[in-house]
Amino acid sequence: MTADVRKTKKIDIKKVVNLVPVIVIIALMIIFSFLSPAFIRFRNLVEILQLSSIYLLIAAGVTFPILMGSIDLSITGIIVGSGVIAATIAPVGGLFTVFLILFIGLCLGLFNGLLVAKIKLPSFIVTLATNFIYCGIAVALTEGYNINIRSNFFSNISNGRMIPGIPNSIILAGVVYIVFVYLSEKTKTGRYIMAIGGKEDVAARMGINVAKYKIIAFALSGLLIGCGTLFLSARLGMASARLGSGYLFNTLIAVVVGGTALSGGVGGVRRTILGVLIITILENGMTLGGIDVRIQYMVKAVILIGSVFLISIPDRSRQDLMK
Amino acid sequence: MNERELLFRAEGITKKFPGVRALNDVNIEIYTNEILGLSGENGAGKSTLMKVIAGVYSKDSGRMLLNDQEYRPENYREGTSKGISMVFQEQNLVPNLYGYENIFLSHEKFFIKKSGVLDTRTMIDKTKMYFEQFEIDADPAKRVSSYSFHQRQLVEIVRAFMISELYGINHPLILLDEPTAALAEKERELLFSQVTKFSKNATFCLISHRLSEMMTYCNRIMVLRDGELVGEVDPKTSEEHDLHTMMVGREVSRDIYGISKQDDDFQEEKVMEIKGLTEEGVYKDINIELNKGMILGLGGLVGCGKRDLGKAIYGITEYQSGSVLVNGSFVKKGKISAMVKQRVGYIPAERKGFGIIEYLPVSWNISLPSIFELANRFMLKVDRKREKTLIDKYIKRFRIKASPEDMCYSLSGGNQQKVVLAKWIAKNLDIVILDNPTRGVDVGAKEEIYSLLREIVKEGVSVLMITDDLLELIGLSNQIMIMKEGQVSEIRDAGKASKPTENELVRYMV
Amino acid sequence: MYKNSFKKATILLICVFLLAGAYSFAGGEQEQNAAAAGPQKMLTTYCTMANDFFLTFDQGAKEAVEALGNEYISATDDRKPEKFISNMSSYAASDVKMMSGYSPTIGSVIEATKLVNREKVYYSNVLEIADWWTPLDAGPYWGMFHFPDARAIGMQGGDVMAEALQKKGKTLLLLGFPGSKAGNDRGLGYKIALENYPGMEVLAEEYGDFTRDKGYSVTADWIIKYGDEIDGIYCTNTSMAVGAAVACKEAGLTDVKIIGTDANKENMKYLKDGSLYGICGIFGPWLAGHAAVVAYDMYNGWEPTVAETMMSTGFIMLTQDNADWYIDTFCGDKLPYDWKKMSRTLNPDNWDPQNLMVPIFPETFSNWEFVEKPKGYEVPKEYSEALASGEYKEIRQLYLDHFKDHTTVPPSSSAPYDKVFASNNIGSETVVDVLTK
Amino acid sequence: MKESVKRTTALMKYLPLILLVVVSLFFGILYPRFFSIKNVLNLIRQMSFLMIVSMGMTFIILMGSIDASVGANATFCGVIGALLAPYLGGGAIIIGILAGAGVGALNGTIVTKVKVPSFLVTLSLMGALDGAALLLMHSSPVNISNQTFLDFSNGSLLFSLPNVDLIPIIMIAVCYFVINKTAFGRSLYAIGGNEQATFYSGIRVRQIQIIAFMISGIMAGVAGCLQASMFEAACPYMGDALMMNSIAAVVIGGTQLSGGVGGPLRTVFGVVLIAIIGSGMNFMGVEPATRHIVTGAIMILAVSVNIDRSKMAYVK
Repeated sequence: MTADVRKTKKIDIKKVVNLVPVIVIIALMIIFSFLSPAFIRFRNLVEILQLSSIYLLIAAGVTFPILMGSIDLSITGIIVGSGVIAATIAPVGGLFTVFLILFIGLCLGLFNGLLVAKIKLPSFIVTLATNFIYCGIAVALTEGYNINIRSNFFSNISNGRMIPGIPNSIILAGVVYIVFVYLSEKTKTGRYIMAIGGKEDVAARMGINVAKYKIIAFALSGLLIGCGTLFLSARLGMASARLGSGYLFNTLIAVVVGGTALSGGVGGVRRTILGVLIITILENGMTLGGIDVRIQYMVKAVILIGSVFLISIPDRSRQDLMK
Repeated sequence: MNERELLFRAEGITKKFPGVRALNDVNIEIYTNEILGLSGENGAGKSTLMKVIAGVYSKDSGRMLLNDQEYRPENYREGTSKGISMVFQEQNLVPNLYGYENIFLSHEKFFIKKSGVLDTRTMIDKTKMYFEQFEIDADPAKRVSSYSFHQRQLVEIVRAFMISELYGINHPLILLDEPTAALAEKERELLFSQVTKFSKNATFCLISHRLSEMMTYCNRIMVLRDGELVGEVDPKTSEEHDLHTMMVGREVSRDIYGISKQDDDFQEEKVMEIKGLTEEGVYKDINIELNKGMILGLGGLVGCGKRDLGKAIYGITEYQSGSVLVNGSFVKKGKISAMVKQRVGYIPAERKGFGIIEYLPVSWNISLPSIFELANRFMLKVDRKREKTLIDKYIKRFRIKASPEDMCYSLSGGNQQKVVLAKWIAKNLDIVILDNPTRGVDVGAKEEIYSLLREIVKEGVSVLMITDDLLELIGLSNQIMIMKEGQVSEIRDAGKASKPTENELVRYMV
Repeated sequence: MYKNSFKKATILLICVFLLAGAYSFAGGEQEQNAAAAGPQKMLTTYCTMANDFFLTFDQGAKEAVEALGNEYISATDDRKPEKFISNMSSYAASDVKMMSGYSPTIGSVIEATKLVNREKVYYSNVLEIADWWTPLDAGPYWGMFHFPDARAIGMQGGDVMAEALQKKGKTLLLLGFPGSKAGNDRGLGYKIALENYPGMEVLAEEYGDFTRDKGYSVTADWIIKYGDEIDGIYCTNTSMAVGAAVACKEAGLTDVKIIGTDANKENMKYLKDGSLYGICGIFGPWLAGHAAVVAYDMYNGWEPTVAETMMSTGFIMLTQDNADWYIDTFCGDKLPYDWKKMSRTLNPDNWDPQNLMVPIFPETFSNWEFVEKPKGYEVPKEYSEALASGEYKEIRQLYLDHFKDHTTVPPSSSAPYDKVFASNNIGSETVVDVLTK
Repeated sequence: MKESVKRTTALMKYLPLILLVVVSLFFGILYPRFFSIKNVLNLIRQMSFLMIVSMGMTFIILMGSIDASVGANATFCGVIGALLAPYLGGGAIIIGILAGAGVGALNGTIVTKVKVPSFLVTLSLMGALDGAALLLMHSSPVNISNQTFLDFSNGSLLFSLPNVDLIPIIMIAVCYFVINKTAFGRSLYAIGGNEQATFYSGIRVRQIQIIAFMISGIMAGVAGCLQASMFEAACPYMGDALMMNSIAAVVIGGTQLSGGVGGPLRTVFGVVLIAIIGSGMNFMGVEPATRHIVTGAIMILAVSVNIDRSKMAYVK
């Protein structure tokens, strides 16, 4: 309570720190444009954004459970499950397929939520387990092969260009993202999820139906992952039981680098976009820069740890301990 | 209070918890505009009664009437919407949400625009208006974690008013469960002046372990013991000691601080010397000398830097300049482990956060600081036999009402505090730094803790006691230091015979 | 406070992107022209470096590109289709005009080949192709698909296994990872071959993910279950085969015959010391290099005929007899190929593919035999026209005639496995072309 | 009242065991050969890496942290061992294990001194270690022919019990001792229960955290070298599966991710359950897809049986 004196200093740091992800992004862009002139080409920037748009939706989805202090490790499972199940039922690629992918994503997320909220199991293990289950279902349906969806309509969802030069997925994903940013910040649902992440017992006592909003958070996660799957499948023109590998860690890291704490209650869907951009720019730039993949891994580790360190500076005091 | 208009009535309330009957056939009446005090020892059922009224718990039997209408709240939310709100002992705010978000939490339905989006602006404006009205100097659009403790408590009271207004109730009943436990003198007064002011439009029901403030501010005090209502006290005609006796059910010593047992001939040997300790803007040039076997009381207003000083001495935080010597040797700053090695212990004010480990057994909590001493040097194997002897000894000595295997969270506040005390004393310390050792502890337990302190001092332990409670400060200390705005404003002896009065000390505080 | 600074940050970020975009419009286009002279960038994509097959694959592509005087770029995708597409798309954006390589799943071939046609990049690929999707479906920029026929490889494996076990025995089948068509088809071929031997039996099949450790653990489980019953294990790649061999050795099963696919430097030691009975060599480095050469030729004006768009390529059988020859020839620091000689544009007359190559007729392509055509799909009619006009036969003969450098054909001392095989389905059914020194 | 509470907790205590027995009986009756001595030894051999790594993971999770780098660390240590094997023989194993300890120390130091959450640190380091391991092995398996190194797994120090069966048993004993009997172990529980309070009690929390991460690193190193020794080569990504599986094993055992509750024997149960089910499904010849589904379902079942809700405020 005697912190009042230091507060003025703190605010300044906080302002700078809020800019850390942006500074990292700009720094990366400058470095990469020197490393490879092609990096800064318009078409490559579009490529980065197109890749980001898929990551963005998935990461935005996962942000909801994380804000609540839970975690969703079933990203891969939901990507694979929603894509494959929908493509098995309706491989034609019409509006029905689109609807189906989203719906199945929602259902899979809902199932996670029910297990977490109703049987009261830790989300970490629930989603780890359902990840196995969803992947298993997908592999069983496809025997591991992929299902090509050869429909121009479907492909246009991602690859078409309503605005010349800019793929639809960027625009559509942007719209969906903004809607969900609004949902998380301006609506009751978003606020309750934050409250549960802050203090679950207080939230419950204040009359919030904690179980319901836990389920909603996981369902939203599922829905958004389903949405990401839609753009992913549309971009590749296929659904596959191997599609989602590698999304888990990248999205979790994007969420954290964006400034959402894994302990819940801090951060927001809005900030996730910065984390996503850092990750995609890093990957794209290093690939174009011709950096050995193996060294890429190491560079990525340093940059990620470094930026999380910088982001968390204002929220820590000397006596803080880390888990 | 002449008209005595009945606001709320409860008849034959009974509530059972597994193994205990928390409330047994309690009848209570609350009149408008009054401040009703509820008192009793920990476990007497005060909080339970409040929670039943607020709708947090459901009663097993009995009935409640609010404004002559049957009142049967399903949950706390329904209680609030009917005009009964509660300010909980463990604060009921979500720290990461903004002030206004907390105030309207779970009642947002009044602010949803057609688009489904919340009308943030109105919510903020409304909150701001109320904050001004209630003289809360806080920004509604900031996280409540940045509010001071006092502000947070007021926010909860404001919430009660605000929600009543939303539901069209112009006279809320606000239940305050130990609102002042963690507040300093000045803030306490501020709070009560506001409560008194608000009581024009509301009715309050108050629980406090500080009997003096109940005597000062309450219109009536009901006393509970073992879940039953044992009587009512009119503060105007009785004195604190009557209340004591009624609560405990036996005659309580008037000398709860054990002044008669105070030993002023403590040894000359200096166990701790603090020289010129300074942290810019927090405390400045502090010099303390602690003799063996003495209790040095450190008082001052909240924010005067006394608690920060305690933390810095113990090594939780660092200081800019100065030095701390324990038993004549210099101790590196910011090193708890070095302090503990010098056999210095620290009892924090926030018991739950820093004192006990809730989900570990009592036994493990007690042996934690000494665990490496109980282990052999090479393999670090804990000597179970020695550990058990130690634990049993201290559970017995400190009269902790729990078995060693009980999880700490299931203990009452007083017993938890005794565990914290026991874990340090079990380590066979030289010095112990206490930060508000009896915060949120009931009278009975307080008395026990004080007598334990007297005991250990007699054994040669030195105590540096930081406290917001003036009476405690005066009653226990051999010597008193008062801090004001980070500097020592007064040092004086408080020998058995020469205890200063409250007013004398307050002068140096402000 | 917090939201404001975030807003500023967002605006800043958008500005940066706009600036970058503006820069690219102003400066970026000039570079395109500047790049036309001098060495060109050529991209080879593959899954991962952490795999014996792709390591030599990389070596082949690199040698070929550098022999052609160009600059070599490689991109890996960790078996993620989206990363594969993204890699190609990024490099297309940076004016790489020639690409070749392996796609991580068969499904991503469609989008990749659409992409190269959209971006006007010359592309040639190997091993994996989407079901019912021919180069002519995608467009002119997808030049050639190289395919060591998986079914035929598996069938050969089955035959060799049957021979090794004197036509009687119980065997196990280790597949790759679920969804690898090449892996699964090799397994299918193996089972088809075993149907000819009534004494042969497949006890169980399992996915081993193409890795040594998974191969090891799956085999270890099998050993618990079947113990001494196991006579042979057929593996759809050699990493798994080595894992299986180690597991067998540990359990004391010394005379289990293990056959793998893809011959790589690191694994030859196991063939030599007898841990493995045989390895089918599919010339990974050659596939990579030749694909790069095709992309180069197309960039320089060569156009493949219809029959050349899909080619079945040669493979060999390696046993202890010809292990030394293979090690000497292929496992040195430099591969034995004359990459420039493969180029149709550099050597219009005396080009030499340096391996057996046979055109594939899509309608009877072994890979698609058991896959239904997607609704409404028809194979482009150019293929049947080419077949009718005899173009297929001509091309087959042309490539046979030009295959003069026989360095890569096993020596006759290693009989009966002294041949290069390539499947051939120009007629109504799959036959195998064989070439000896 | 209290009696019945006690009885239910006692039942809860044995439920995991009952689950294990039921599962074992199921496979045992279906396949009598399942419990032959040879198969049991083989089962232990199968679960040995996972057991060792999970033992190390128990230290970390008890503390409320997590170590996502164990798998990559195992690969990394295996490679170092394999590369040095021709020169140092058995000494290479020690260097490999030391490398693991070094990585653990690095993890711990970044977590405690730079103060970045362990999940993120170890996740990032996982990538870095994978990269480093690939660079060291030039992306291709490093074959091992040194007999001493190979004897690490196949030789037998005690009677005729192969080392690969022996080492995990030793590790269980050591970890049991360290966690349950020593002051260090007690501090782990305390840190998991309430880090601040432990810190205020004068326990050197940061030091203990670093040591715990080092132990986890050492365990990963042992598992990595053992794996390399068994495969006769250090292979790329060979340890990857260990990460998720070890976390799963620890959690299935009933050690809570929030820390402070659980123990090494619970982890043993988790690993054994995973191994028996995996091996049992193998016997049954279950499809890989179905295997995934069954594994997931059993995980949920096991955790719901094992979780001790009385020891946690709420479940996240």
